[in-house]
Amino acid sequence: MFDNVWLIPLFPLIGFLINGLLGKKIKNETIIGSIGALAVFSSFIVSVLTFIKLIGLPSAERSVNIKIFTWMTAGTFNADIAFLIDPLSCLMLLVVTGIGTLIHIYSIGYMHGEEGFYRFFAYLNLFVFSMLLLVTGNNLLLMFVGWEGVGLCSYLLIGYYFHKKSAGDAGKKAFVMNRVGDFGFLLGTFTLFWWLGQNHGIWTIQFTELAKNANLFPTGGVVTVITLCFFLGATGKSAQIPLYTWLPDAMEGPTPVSALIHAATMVTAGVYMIGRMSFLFIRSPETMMTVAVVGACTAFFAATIGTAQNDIKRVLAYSTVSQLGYMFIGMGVGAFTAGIFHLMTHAFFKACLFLGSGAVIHSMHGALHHIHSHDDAQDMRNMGGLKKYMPLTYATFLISTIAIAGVPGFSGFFSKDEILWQAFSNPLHGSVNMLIWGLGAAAALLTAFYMFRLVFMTFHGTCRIKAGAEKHLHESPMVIVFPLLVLAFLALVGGYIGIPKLLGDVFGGIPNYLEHYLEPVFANANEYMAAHAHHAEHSHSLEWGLMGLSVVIAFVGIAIAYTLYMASPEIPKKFTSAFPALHRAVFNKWYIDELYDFMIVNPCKSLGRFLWKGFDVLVVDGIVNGVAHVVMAFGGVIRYMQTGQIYNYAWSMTFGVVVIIGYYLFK
Amino acid sequence: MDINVAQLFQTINLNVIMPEVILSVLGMALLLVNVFVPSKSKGYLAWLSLIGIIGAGFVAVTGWGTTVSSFNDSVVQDSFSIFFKMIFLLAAGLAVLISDQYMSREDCNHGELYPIILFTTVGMMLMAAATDLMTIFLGLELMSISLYVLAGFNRDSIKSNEAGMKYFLLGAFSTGFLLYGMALIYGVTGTTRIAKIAGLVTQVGGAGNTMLLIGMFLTLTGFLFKIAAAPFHMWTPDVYEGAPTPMTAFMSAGPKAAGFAAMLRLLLVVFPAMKAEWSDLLWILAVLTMTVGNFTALRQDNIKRMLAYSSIAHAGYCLVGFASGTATGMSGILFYMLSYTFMNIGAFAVIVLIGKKGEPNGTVMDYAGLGHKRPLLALAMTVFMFSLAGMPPTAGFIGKFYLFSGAVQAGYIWLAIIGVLNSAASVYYYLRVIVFMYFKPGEEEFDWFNVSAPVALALVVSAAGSLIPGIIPSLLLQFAQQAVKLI
Amino acid sequence: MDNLNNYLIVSAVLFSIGTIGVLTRKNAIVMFMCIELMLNAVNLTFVAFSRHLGNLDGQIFVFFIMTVAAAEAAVGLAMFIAFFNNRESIDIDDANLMKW
Amino acid sequence: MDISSVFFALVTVVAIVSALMVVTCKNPINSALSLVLTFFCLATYYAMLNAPFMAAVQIIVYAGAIMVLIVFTIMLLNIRVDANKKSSHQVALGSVMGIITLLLAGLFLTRGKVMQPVGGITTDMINKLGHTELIGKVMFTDFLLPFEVTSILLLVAIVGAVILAKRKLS
Amino acid sequence: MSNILSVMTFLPIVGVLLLLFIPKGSNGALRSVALVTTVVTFIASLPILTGYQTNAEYQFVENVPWIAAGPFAMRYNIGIDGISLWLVILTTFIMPIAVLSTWTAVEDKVKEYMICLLILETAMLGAFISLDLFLFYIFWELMLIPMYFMIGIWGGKNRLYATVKFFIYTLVGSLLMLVALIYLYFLGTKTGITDFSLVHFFDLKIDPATQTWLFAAFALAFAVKVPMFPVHTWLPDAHTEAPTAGSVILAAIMLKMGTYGFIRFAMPLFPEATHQFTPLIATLAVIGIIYAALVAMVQEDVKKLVAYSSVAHLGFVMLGLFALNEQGITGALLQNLNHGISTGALFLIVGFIYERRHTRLITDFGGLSKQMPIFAVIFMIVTLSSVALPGTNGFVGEFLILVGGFESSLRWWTIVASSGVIFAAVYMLWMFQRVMFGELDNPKNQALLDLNAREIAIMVPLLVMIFVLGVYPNPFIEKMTPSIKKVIAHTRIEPVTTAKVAVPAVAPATEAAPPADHAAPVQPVTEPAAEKPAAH
Repeated sequence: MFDNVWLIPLFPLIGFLINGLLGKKIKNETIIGSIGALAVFSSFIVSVLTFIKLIGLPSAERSVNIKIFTWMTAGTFNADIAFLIDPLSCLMLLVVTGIGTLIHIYSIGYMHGEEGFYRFFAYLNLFVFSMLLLVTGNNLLLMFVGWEGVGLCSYLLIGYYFHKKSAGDAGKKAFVMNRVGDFGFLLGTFTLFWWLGQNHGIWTIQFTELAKNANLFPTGGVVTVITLCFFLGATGKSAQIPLYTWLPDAMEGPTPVSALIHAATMVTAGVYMIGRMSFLFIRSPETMMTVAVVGACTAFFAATIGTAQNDIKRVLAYSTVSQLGYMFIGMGVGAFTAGIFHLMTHAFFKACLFLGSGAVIHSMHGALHHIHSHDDAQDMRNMGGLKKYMPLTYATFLISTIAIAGVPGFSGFFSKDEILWQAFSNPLHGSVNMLIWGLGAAAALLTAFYMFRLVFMTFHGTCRIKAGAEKHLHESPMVIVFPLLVLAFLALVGGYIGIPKLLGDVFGGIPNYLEHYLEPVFANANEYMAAHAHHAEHSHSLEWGLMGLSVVIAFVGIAIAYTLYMASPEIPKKFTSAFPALHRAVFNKWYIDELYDFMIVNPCKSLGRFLWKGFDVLVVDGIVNGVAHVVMAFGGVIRYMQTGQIYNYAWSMTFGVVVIIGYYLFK
Repeated sequence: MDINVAQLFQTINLNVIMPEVILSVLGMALLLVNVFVPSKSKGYLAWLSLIGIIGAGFVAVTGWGTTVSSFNDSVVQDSFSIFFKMIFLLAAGLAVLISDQYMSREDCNHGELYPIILFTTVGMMLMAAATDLMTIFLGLELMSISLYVLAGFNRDSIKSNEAGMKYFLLGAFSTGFLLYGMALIYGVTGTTRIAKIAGLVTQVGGAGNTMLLIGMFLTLTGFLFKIAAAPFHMWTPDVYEGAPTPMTAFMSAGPKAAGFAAMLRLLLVVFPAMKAEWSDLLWILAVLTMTVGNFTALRQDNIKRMLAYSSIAHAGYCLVGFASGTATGMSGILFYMLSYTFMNIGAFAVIVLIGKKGEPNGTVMDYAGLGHKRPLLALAMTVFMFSLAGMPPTAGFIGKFYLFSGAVQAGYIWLAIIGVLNSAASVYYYLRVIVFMYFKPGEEEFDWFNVSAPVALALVVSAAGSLIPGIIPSLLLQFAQQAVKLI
Repeated sequence: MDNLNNYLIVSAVLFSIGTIGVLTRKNAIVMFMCIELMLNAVNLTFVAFSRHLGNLDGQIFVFFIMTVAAAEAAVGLAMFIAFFNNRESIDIDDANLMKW
Repeated sequence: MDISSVFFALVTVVAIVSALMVVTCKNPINSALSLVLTFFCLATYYAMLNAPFMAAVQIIVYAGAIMVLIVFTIMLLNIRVDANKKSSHQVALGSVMGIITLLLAGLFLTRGKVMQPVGGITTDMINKLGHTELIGKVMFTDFLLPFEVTSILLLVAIVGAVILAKRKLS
Repeated sequence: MSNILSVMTFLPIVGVLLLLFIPKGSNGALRSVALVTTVVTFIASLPILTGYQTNAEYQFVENVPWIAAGPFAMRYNIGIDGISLWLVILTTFIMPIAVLSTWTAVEDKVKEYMICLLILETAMLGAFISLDLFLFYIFWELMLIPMYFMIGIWGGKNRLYATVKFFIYTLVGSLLMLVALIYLYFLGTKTGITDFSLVHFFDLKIDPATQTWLFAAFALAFAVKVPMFPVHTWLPDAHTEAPTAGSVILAAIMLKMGTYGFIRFAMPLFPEATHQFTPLIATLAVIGIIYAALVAMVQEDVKKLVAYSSVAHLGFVMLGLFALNEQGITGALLQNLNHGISTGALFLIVGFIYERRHTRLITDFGGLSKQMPIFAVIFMIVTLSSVALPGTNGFVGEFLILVGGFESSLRWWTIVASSGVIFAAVYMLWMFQRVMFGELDNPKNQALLDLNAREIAIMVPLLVMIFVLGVYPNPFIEKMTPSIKKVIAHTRIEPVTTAKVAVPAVAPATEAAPPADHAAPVQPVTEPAAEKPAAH
């Protein structure tokens, strides 16, 4: 039935192999790019077909395992190379391959003329392959393969400009931080596998099997341990506190990478994973609260940093971290659908934003290059007034910004508002709900502010680019603009598949398609929640009120941005000079990187150095060599017993005789 | 009380001592030949001796498996003595082969050397075959006096003089203790025939008879001196260093084996009842001997001296097997002494070749670069060193395996452990030779020395003897087992 | 038995004196003489035992010991002469080229 | 205390004193002469022990041959006194060791149990048949092999002495 | 061919004999003969792979008397099972690569070098196929000698210290094992064992106190070879000084001797002691993992870094072995192979740049990716395999080890060990970054040539194996499984503990029987958790 599913990851893999092995020989960028894009597009086609097939099934049967071959089996442990097709994975397939295709196309234009063009496409294909494994793997281990695979590709692509030290550092940082998360993921897997097998004789890591047996798990206890471990994995991959610092640094990679990996797909893997494991997460209130609170804090915290950054991509990066925080709020409050919904809409508008910023940077770079200026092409302080040079880019960028700001009617509004509402009204966390909601709302305000600050600084106002360069600014070619248009369109309308019931009722009973669609995936979690959590009834008016508040917040944010960066641009400077320490702290990302260096990295290095020079060489080897020295010294001493004098020798003999005889006489 | 001559001659079976007779007669003949043949080169004497030695070997082997005594039970021909005779003959043969080149170089190429070597061998053979304290004593003295001469043979060399003098004085001193011991044994039992003594030991009170016990130990010290066990070992380094190298080689292999032969016979045949006592003593002496030998050898630069200390250590290994008192350990001694003869004389053969007149270049450092300039010679030396160190697949390993197995079998686990640890320490100084041969460049222009045919033959035989029994030791081990079983 | 013991004690005393001589003297010839003294002590033991046991083996042994002593004397004294030829001394302190 | 005991004591005193003089005399010649005296005492003992042949051999071989050889060597090498100073610790250590040896010897000698007479050789027999003959019979029956070995031993000694003591031919 | 194992094992010796007849100077011929010999050996080992029946029996067994004297009987008893099969193949597979790796690096004394390599191969193969304890010991010791020469003659600056240390360090351990071996044999003779054949000793009931000592002696010998913390210090020195082929063989095969020794000898022979020592060994293994990683992180010499990474990797293997369940042991054995391939490859890589630049200091490099793209790709893949990225071989082994460890009594150890995955990433990637990324600022590096055809040819088989083992390890696992099950069965403590027997033993035998029967149902409680039967 789904016999062809294996084709989905296969195409990108083939693309990777062709480009990776032969790319250097092919040389022709068009061919390389086409191969790359085509590979992903083929996957997209198959994904669409799969999707159509899937929704053709009755909703209860929409979960299909397709085994390819047995990967490894040892004792009770068994893992297959097998795929799981269900609504969630199918949705992710569409997002990944769809956006992936667009970004591949975009990259053909964007990466034009770069050294190692083939390498870029090979990596990108490899990434798509890994991501597809991640979302379709039917067991934890295969998911982990994808999980690490995307981390690897992220590492490779961040370090794409490997001759820059900062790029290499950023790549390594990303990989290591991800590894910390992976550690959690592994431990979670082990505990889950062991606990279920040990206590119920069910040795499995397959999602459907686990879900089927979800009721065997207790509430809290071991489940908390398991889910917290998994959540640690999620924080690494999805850049949540405390493992978020790699994501802003990851902007060292080419912009399409930021769009695809660090905005649309990879970073959402953590959210996806929690969605996958929702039946387990819901059984641990502690973990759910942790997820929600961490998400909320991250959302707010990253947003504060985003307000003070001047690098266009960094702003977007912090925005991504912040938006991922929203998704985690959604997951943490049991609004799994809402979380996934935000994942999807965010993929649309954030990809669009990144690609748009890429177009801007591309253009800026070209212009600056023309006048041989070494100004930073990504610094917003060098931009301004670009809308007249790049109207299409501006339009798409604006649409996406409005979407992320949460202006009603755009996709971001629906998903974000749903999350905030659920955060407020969910039955899980009691009074903590207010905190979560409060942080979420504050983050929404900041989001609207810094995103519009970005738009205003970049596209509006006067052009601050170095004199002479402005005439070289121009709109990007169609290959770049086309994906922007598609994504902007999606950012505009993507929200309508998940209209909240409240609004849907108003507009004549439009159903929440997404919720229906994902229903079987989260059925177990929802049932459990319904059974175990006390549902407080909230009036419609409260919901309306909060929705209105969100809208107000969005507009207030925009208004502040307009005030500060359009109407009276001198205020930020005044503000900066009024609170220099605060600004410096925010500008320097609250010194979190430095803190990590101080607390973890440097001690580790010192410890390593101490263990090497101090312990390994001095103590361990010292003992070994010490024994040798003692033996040698002993030999050096006893050789002097050999005096060369006969009477000494005779004496020694007599002594021997006397001792022997004496011993036996007096024994 | 008249002597019945016919009856007397019935007790004499010359076949039993035929190898000794052959060598003695040959020795005397060679003395004459040496006088009457006016040849400057004495190489022909070496070949003649070798023929005699081989002949004696063939004669000796024929008696394998039988036990025949002669001369009123004062000497016996059994597998045990034959095995040891083979070791002595081998040592003598190899020593004879490597002597000519050395002696010619050192300008002391006296033809008397070969007869004396042969007489020494006769002495050793008598020690192994004797079943009477008096015969043992005379065999021992024949061997010792010849060895004093051999040690001081290079009379123009101060070192050789000194070696001879030290060996002589200390040897004679130890003889005093040996004789006192024998006197006590005689006094308690009234006979010198060991078979008779053996029968009387329990009758006179066994270990409870202090005089007998002390007599045994005093006798033992005499043999311990010969095998260079601590604390009776101190002559060894000086004598080995000073004596002419081929004689050192001979001395390190033959008399040690002879000492063990006599000790084995004495303790196993006469004093099995006192095993608890002597086994304890040998336990301690084994540890002491191995440790002193190995640890001191670690700090030696002079290769002869280093090998002297190593030979002390090897005596210690053998004592490990001895202390165990098991057939495994005892047969290990036999096997080990045989392989030790091969590997140690082999090593000394290399030293003979490398040395210059007066041996100014006797240190390990002088072997630098040998591996590249004379690869085959260095390879042979490597085999000897690894065999001495007890690395598989050499004979040295199998020998040590049996010795330590004996200790383990008897429950002396700690002894075995101390033994192997010592053996590990010893690896350092054997490896040091290899380090210099292969890993260090030779400093000066290398002198091309010739390798004379007899030395080459000795090297080949030694190398084969160090290696082959390591790979297929079965036959030799079985011989050793039989030999031990029969006493 | 008394009789035997007397002889044995005398021989032990002589043996010990010989030992002391070997351990304390430095002249090689004197040392050798002390060794001879030790051997003689042993001889006395042998003869005393022989007499006590009514068995002549011990006396035969003494006979051989004497022979050996003579042989040793010949070789030993020759050795001393050779040493003296090279070192102009018979003092064992001078036999110290090789040590350690 | 019979006369033989007195005589025994007398000889013993002489033997021990002369033995001590061997050890203590500075001049090797004096030592040698003291040793000769000791040998005579021993010969006396042998005679007292009914071993006249041994007494004779003791005089002839030891006092006659060996001591002459030693004295000859001393004269040849013209050695007078110990050239080097005696180190006192050597003397002390040596003496202590010797005395301990003596004490131990006393212990084991008195503790030991000796076989009761086993042989048929009695004083009467010796007196009747003659010591020499008895010795000869035993030596050429039971101890023929050692006797033959001594011949080689002496040969080696001769050859060895010649080799060692010969001056360099050149 | 029934004696295919012998043929394979001694083929290199035939090569040695051939080499002896080739004149010294003709390096080309010498190298070719050595290469052909190793390749032929590899080909000769393939029938073993194809003819191997997946069951727990020893196969291709040859069993002829060898030594018989006194109480001992040693037999030339060889054969393979699932545990040794892949190690044998790994050995024959790595050797041609090792020969090729120093094709140009060793110009001096080529003949001796190749002879050393070939003797080493025989010794290693012999050790893996020996089913006679004594024979094993002979081969085990024999390995030291050629390696000693390889490091000593063709090694780096500090080679003397390194090689003597290597030799004596390993010797001390193995000599104590020899004593234990002898003791074990004499224990066996009391129950009628008449030769050193391994199988006899599995059924030997040794009292736990004795087992403790015997195990300790065996374990010391093997732990030195593994090497486990804290007896690992010879390894960095030996690796740093050894020539490339030496390092490759050392890492890829010789270290495996240690872990092989544990699973083949120490564990099944002394089950009680194994259980008793499990916490200690697991602790040392885990310390090794973390400790070596931390130390590796700050190394300045690439080769030393890789050497320390070996210590960490082998720590995982030890942890897996002592999980004492199928997953753990499977993972450990797989990790053995993986480490052989990955770390072997890493040493080859270090060899490549050392040959070009004659330095191994990380600071001397930087930005090599630009100059040597092919090298960069290969290095990257191998690095990732070493950090156990899924899809590469390293992951499968490490994961199974951790799963096994987690299921066993070593849960907490496993949790700590899991953090090793983080450290591995840190030190390997940091090193990779410093060597390969960044500006190509050192002028000496700007003239570097990329890998040549020979070097690529060396690496390709290893790269293929990295992915094959990573993606489709099941065929490898399947061949091992029956033997692993057998080992676990041997390692399992008998249900009736000796203490329980001791008490009723005083009573008449008829009364003693019921308690023994009653004891059986109690057994699962004392049994490690992992041994519960699987539900499906």
